[in-house]
Amino acid sequence: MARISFSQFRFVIVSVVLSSFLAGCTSSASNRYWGRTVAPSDNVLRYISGSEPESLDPAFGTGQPEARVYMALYEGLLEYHPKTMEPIPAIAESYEISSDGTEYIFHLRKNAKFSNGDPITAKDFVYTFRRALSPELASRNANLGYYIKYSEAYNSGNMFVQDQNGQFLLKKDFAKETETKASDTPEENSDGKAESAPANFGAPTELQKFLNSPERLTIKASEKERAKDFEADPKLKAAVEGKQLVPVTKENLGVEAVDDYTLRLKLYQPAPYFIQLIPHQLFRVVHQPTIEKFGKDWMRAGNIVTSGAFKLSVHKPYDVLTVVKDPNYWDAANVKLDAIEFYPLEESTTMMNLYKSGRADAVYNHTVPPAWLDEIKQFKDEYMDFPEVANEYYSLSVKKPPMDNLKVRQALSLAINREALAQFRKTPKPLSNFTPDGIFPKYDEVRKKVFGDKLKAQNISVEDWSKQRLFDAEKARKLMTEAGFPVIKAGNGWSCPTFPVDKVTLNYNTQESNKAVAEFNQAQWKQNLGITVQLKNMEWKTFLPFRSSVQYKGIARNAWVGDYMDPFTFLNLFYSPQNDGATGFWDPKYDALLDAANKELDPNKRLEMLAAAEYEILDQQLIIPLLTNATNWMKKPYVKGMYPNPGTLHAWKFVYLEPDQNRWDANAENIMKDGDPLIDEQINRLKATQKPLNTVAE
Amino acid sequence: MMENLLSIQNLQVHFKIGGGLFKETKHVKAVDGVNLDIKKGETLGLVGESGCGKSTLGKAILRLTEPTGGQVFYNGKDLAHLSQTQMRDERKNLQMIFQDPYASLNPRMTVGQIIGEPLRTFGLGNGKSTEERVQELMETVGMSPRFIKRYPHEFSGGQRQRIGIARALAVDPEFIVADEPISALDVSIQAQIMNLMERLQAEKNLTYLFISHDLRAIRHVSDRVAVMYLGKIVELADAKEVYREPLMPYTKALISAVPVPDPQIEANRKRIILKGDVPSPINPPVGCNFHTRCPYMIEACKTIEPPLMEIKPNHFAACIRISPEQPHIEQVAPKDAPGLHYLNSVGTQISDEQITQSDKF
Amino acid sequence: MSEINGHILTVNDLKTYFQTEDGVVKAVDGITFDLARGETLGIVGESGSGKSVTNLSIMRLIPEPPGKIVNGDVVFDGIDVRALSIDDVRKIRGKRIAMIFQDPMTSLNPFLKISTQLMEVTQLHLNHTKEQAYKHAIKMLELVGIPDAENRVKSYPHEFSGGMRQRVMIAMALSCEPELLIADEPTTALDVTIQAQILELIKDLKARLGTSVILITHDLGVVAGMTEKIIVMYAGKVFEQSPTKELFSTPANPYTKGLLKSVPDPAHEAGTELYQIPGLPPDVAHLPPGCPFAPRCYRAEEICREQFPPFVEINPNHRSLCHFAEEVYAESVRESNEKKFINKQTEEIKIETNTI
Amino acid sequence: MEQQEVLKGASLWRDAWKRLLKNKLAVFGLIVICIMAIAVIIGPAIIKWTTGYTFDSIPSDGNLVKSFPPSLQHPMGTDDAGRDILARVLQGGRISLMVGIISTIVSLIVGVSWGATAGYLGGRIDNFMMRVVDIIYAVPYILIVIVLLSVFGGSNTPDWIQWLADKIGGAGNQGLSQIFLLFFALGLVSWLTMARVVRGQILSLKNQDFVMAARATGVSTPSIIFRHLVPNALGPVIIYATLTIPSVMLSEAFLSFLGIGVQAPFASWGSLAADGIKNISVFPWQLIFPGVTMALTLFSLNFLGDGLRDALDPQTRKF
Amino acid sequence: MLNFIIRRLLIIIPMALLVITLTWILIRMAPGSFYTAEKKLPPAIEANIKKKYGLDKPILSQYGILMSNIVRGDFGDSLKYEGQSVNEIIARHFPYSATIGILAYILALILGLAAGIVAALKQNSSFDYGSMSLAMLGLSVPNFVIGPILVLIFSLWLYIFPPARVGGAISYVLPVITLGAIYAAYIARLTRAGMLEVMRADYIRTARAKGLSEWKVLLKHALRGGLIPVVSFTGPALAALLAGTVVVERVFAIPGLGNIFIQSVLNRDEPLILGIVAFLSILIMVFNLIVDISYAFLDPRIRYE
Repeated sequence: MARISFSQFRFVIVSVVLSSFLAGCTSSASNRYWGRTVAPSDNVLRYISGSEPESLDPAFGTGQPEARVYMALYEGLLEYHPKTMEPIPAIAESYEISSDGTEYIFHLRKNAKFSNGDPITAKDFVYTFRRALSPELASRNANLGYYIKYSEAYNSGNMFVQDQNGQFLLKKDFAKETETKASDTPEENSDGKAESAPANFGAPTELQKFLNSPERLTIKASEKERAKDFEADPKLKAAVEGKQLVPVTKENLGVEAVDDYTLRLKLYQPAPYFIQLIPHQLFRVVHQPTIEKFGKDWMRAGNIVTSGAFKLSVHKPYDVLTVVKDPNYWDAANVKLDAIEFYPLEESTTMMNLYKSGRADAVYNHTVPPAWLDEIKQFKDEYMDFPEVANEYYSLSVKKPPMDNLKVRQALSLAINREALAQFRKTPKPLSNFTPDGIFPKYDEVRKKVFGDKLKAQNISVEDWSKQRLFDAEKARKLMTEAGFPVIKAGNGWSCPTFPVDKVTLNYNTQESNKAVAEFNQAQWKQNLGITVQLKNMEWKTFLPFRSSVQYKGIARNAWVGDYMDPFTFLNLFYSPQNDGATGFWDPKYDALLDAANKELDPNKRLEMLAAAEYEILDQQLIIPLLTNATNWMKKPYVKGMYPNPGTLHAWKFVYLEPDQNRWDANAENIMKDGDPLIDEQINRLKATQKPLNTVAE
Repeated sequence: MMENLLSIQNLQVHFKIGGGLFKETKHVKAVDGVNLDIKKGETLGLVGESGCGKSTLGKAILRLTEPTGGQVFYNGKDLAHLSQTQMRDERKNLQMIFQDPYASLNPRMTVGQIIGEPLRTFGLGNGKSTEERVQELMETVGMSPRFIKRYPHEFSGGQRQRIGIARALAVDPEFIVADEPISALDVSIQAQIMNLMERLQAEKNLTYLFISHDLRAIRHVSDRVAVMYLGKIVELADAKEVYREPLMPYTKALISAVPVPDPQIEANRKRIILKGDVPSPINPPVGCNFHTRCPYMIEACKTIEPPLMEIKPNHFAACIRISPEQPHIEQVAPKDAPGLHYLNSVGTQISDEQITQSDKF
Repeated sequence: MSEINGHILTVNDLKTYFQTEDGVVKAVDGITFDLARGETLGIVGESGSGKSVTNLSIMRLIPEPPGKIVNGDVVFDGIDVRALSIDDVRKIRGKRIAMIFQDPMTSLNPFLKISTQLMEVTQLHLNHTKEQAYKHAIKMLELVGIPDAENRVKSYPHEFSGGMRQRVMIAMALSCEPELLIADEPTTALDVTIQAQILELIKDLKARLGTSVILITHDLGVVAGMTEKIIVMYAGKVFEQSPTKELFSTPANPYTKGLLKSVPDPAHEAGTELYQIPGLPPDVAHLPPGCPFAPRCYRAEEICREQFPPFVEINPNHRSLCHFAEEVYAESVRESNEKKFINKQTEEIKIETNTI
Repeated sequence: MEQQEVLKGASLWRDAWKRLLKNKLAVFGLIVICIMAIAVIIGPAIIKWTTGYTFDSIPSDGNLVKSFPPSLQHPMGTDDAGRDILARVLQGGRISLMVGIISTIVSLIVGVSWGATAGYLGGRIDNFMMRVVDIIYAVPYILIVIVLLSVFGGSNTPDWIQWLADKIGGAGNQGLSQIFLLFFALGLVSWLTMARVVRGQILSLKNQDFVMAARATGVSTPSIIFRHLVPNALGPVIIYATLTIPSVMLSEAFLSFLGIGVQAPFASWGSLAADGIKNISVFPWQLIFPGVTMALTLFSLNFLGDGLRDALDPQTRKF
Repeated sequence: MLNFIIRRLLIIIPMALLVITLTWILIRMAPGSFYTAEKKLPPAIEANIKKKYGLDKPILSQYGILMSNIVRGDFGDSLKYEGQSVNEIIARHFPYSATIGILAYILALILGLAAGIVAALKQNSSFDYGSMSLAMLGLSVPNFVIGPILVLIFSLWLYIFPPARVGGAISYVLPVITLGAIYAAYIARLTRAGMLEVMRADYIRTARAKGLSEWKVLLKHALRGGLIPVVSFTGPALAALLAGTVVVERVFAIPGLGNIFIQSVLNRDEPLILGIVAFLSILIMVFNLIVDISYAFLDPRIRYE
């Protein structure tokens, strides 16, 4: 090649640049809707559901992309309310909860059927629960069912210990010091009742008697692990030795089909949020004969038998998963869509393109790139945002210097301007607490009161305190200086020369949004404290063990999406020594507080106790709270009955497509408030069968 | 008679080609049992067509190609069986000039580095003295020492060949294999190089093995000439003798094929035009290698491999159809193989095997 | 235009220059000759003297750029080749003028069968059908002495030896019975015995087909027996032009003389110093102002270094580019007479050699 | 001949250089690369000095934390976080060019020694060594990069890599040491082709007469390899190296696209383009400036590589 | 020739096993495993999972079991995608990659060869400069930039082609162009260089001296030799194309093998990684073999024994 004048390829560059500019200028801001918006010709919803579902077995898939598919294919006892996600009746027409909060009775409707026409009975649910919790299935979600009595022991493959007389050893005799102490009061309360008080419902069965008897001791099945436990507790070793070991079986589980249409669950202890878990995918009913017949192939199209409003039609992994309306579904008359096509995609840009070009009707959560929001937020009828039952925070490795210094932690937290961060990220709101605000209105009230009481000593109002926690650079510098790392003025900015920057890294997993937030915070610390914290991104699977084992130096990005609509789903993150808080923190007192709260049957009191626990986390600044996320997705204006609920989980039977352009969502300020008579009527009809609960429910 | 500098005995270079799991191994007999004495101070011309193994023979003597059999005696040592380290020491005395002046000089080294390298390798002189010696060598080969810092590509072929000669001379060798030193050069330059080589021989008492396919050049520079055909020496005699009275049909044809720059001679003479090409050394013909092209071929030639026989005093040839009694093949009776009778008479028995082989064909 | 003096080819003041990084290389700088029907012309010169470029120029095969024919006429059988459109030139190439190249190893297309390569010429120029062309190919191979032509025509070039390939080249060149054959170093890459075969073949075919031949070589021995007249080139210029016999016996140019003398003469004995032309061939891109040979010339004088020499006509057929052409010629005549005397003495040897 | 001054020779390198200078496109490429190099070396400092922007300075005013189109203040506009794209492009150039250069050096060192050894030793050793290359070639490089980054990342980063990051990126730059690890990881997977190229060269060179000549003069084997073979193989190696730089830069861009590229807040041209492409329909300047800069540089490198090929390969020398 | 092919085919097996082993070691060295998730698993559940997948056995016996299964062609089931066998996943997704890859390569061949040949024939013409600059541009712009730009123009602006997902011939247009662009650029440059190289050969002069037209010289005499670089490029290129290219598959949401593979690596889905690696390494080796064989067809001088 030789001698080409620049002019000859100049046009190439120019044309590329030009076309990019042209492209940039063609965004359809003038249009009422974003991209191509055409009234649907058929009654099929095309929904981008996120990554490819791991499995069509509801006991298996752990993520939200799977959950959205399961919600079409399977139904549980209860279903999520399309707006609020509170449990509403599904296959169970109604349920009752015992006064002590440990026993649940579900009354199944008699017309519920599987997709092959088999009736759905309580036995199917017993099978579903037992299967989900069986160690052989090794479901990663099994611990969601650990509230059910003996389920943890069964899932762990543990053994009862039976002495020569046929008597089983009891757990309470071996409870560790701390545990007994912590759960002192409530334990005794419930114990006293549990042993004497018969169940609230019906005549006691054998199983029920067994379940209501004092909890038996279980020990590990594996010799090796048992030896470890014995070493820690010689008393246990002495007691167990020479006794017979009886495996915990699925029959021991606290799940019972009282009759064909009555299901009874027995929990270890009251768990007020447990009812929120019932619509979870783990507990959606599956068809025993199919699973036993086909083994691992039972989920294939042709084999699969489902229980939801839709049944599987086509499954092309990574391409499309089509479900069609199931005529055998008990509420088929009210299922409006003929079919749903789920598109599993990876790239958010690709999803947005597909949506914009009118080839998808709705996209799943967190797909709109924040940078686009200024433009997209104009399309109020399409853009969906709502506070999400999720938070975003940084875990701090509180056991290692310099993060073992409370003031350092506080300084780092205060130095972040959360208002600006939220403005930058566009959808989320600044977070000053640990549990997200605005999701649990009742809890918010209680929390305010509890925190106010705690802060009285410090002579500061909750409002000021909260505001200060959002950003206070001055105080941050003061605290940092007090911590032994003086922050001094340097030019226009600040400098903190003694801060050991090599001991602090901000670790996060590779993701656009995490990077943006990390960069922002890095800049904040640099500007407000003069500290340059190094960033380190890691691939997801590398990051997880790195974070959970607290190998990181200083700071690790963390976030949580609640499993159920209760603050406990967040506070639980610091529960138990192997907690997911990933800070190295564990305090038995904190555990005790949560245990006590969950045994408390008065909801208000319970929330107060939870708030006290949350105050503990904040007071110790185990984490740096950052943001409360908001759901962030789009749907075409003709898609109705899909709401931006806190978990972005849509009960598909409510969704419909409105071909009449006049009835599309238009200028809707908030579709959550503006009722859709069609949907509201349907929900109310469903809710009608559920009588108000006598004790726990409000 | 002059003293032998080198004595080559039954030297063989066989290459393996192919081999491996499924391949049939074949042997290329590049050099196939060569016996040759090189006398001190002489120029032995080695002539033959391409592929006859003459270059391989030259390289095998210097162990640049590993011989697969035979011995090369030099100063009482068998070069063919020395270890690599021992051989490295001998290289002080045995040098080589290469055919392609373009390929044989490292293009990334200056002339000074190239000529000085053997000096440095053998630790002869250091720094300054090396440079002086290099300049001296350059002058010896007729190059201006001011080119010492130049690179080979800045020179023409003739000059490069001078550099190559200077490199060979650097260590003051006794013996130089000159492998086609002039064939890549322009006609007007060839004479320069031949003259240079002759002058150096006289000055430094060098012994040359001069390899070339150019019969005119060979005749000019050589004291004795060896003619090679398919890995074997087929004729060996004084240069004058070979050209005046070649005995082998092959040699005759070779000499007759050389065009003479004289229209009168060219107009009158008749060439012996050999038919066909040189056979492949992979599957050399059985018996006399030349029988496929020989105008005097008889049946026995197809089976009997003729040894090199002294047909006339100091004139050796490998042909069964001639003998000391009857050295001129034209005069041998048809179908007669006097060489065979002669061999029998001097006690070299032609093996039964060879005879029986002859029945097969 | 009709034939001029029965000449098949007339080249007049042909100049072909190349544009290179080092400047303009005057590869051929004013060559003039003509060639009669049936005649053989030898062009002799060392590498870079412009002999090949001359012939590529005749065929208009100079790669352009960097090369360009800047001046001169090439008149082939009355046709001004330079004025033709390239399509018309193609009609001449291969049909009326054919070429053989130096290296038969690379000049045949290794990817195509011999038959294909032979057939395409006749299919193109003689409108042969496939069968005709195929038969013709076999015939041509037989003509050039390839044994078992019928089977070997289906071979690929690499299955042939060098000599055989050169035969194929010749067969290809002669397929359309051209009026002019240009053989560019046809034997340089070959062994002597094969060279003898090929030269014999060309001679033989020439006699049978009456083709005119231009034979390019650096080997004076090759042209000695093959040609009627010779052009000696040096640095892109014609140094001497003469009938063959005269050139060898009485050269009128110091360069030619040097060349002739520096070839080892069979009469010379080993050990005697060979005549040598001193110095190096010139860099064609940077020629000295005077005679390009002056730096190497044994009898160069001041004028040679300053002025470009004239093309002196010794006799109508003999010209030499030299300031002292007449003197050199006279010298040669004298030497030739002496040589004849010496030759007589060595005649016996030669006769003996030649009779075998 | 009278004694004159020693004539200094023009080595093949210098000749090649001369030829290169005659190739307008290659010179254009060279100039662009030089300008780029100078710009990325001194550019960030100049920008910081004149405007106060650095590649990682996010405005403290929340209203400025968004993407602004090009203006006098920000000639290339700002990115989503309100950072000056010009400053980021210059900083990104540092990383991208370093990615190219360091990875190429790694691939040179490993590839040349591996290829030369295999080629010269030949036979079974050669066979074995080249099979190793084939096998590594078949192992997915993204897996290799992930493992290298995780095994040697974080606290396990070798000291010398940290040292290098310190020297080049300023003290205590842990983020950079991670980037350097990426360079090495990329280098360690790009040496394979280099090894093949070198081996091929050595194979054809080792039968050349000058190697034979060196052996004939008794030069030892290592000396033959290093004085004779390797310098002569360098031409193609350099050409290949120039072409490796763009390909490594593209690989880095690809890794950035997958999210395992450079460490934030550092960016490379590749990661800037990968970020920009997402916003192409809203903020085209986020793609155009880094993209054009990157394309121009790759363009220039390719031209330079082509030019070098012509200059170093005597075969393509014009008549 | 047959021997050669058999030999080369035989060596593929041990090579592939070595590649698998190496990959397996890398997977085991990489942190995290397929069940690692946001929520730390209770030890009991982790134990259940390990037991279920045989990860509780000693490492060497895991390797032994793995290899003995693989030798029998059984790569097992995906860990991430419950109940789907690796072989099934590869068989399902390979055709997508292969279709797009082959179409892209055909497009690249047509464009690249045409541009390369014309550029070589009209060397130093404006077509030459234009097409080669375009080719150079193609090589200098990452395809994750080309793809979205095409999408922007043709899908979101003109609404001609779908921006993503497969479905009907029309959906292949943009990915094929995106993928083909770079290869077309490569091929154009290779063809041009190869053709120019060959056009310098002596036998081209011979062909010209025969009076053949320039097109005939080019197509009949030069093309075969000039295409050899393209052929050697075709092996690895086609193997890479068939294997699927992550970027294009992600941008256009094509369920091809490339994306699946990246996902499997990110998911630490060991059987799937090993299966795809084995498949791809065999694919590469087979294609190299095919290239070697096609050399023999292109160049009669090459005969494998």
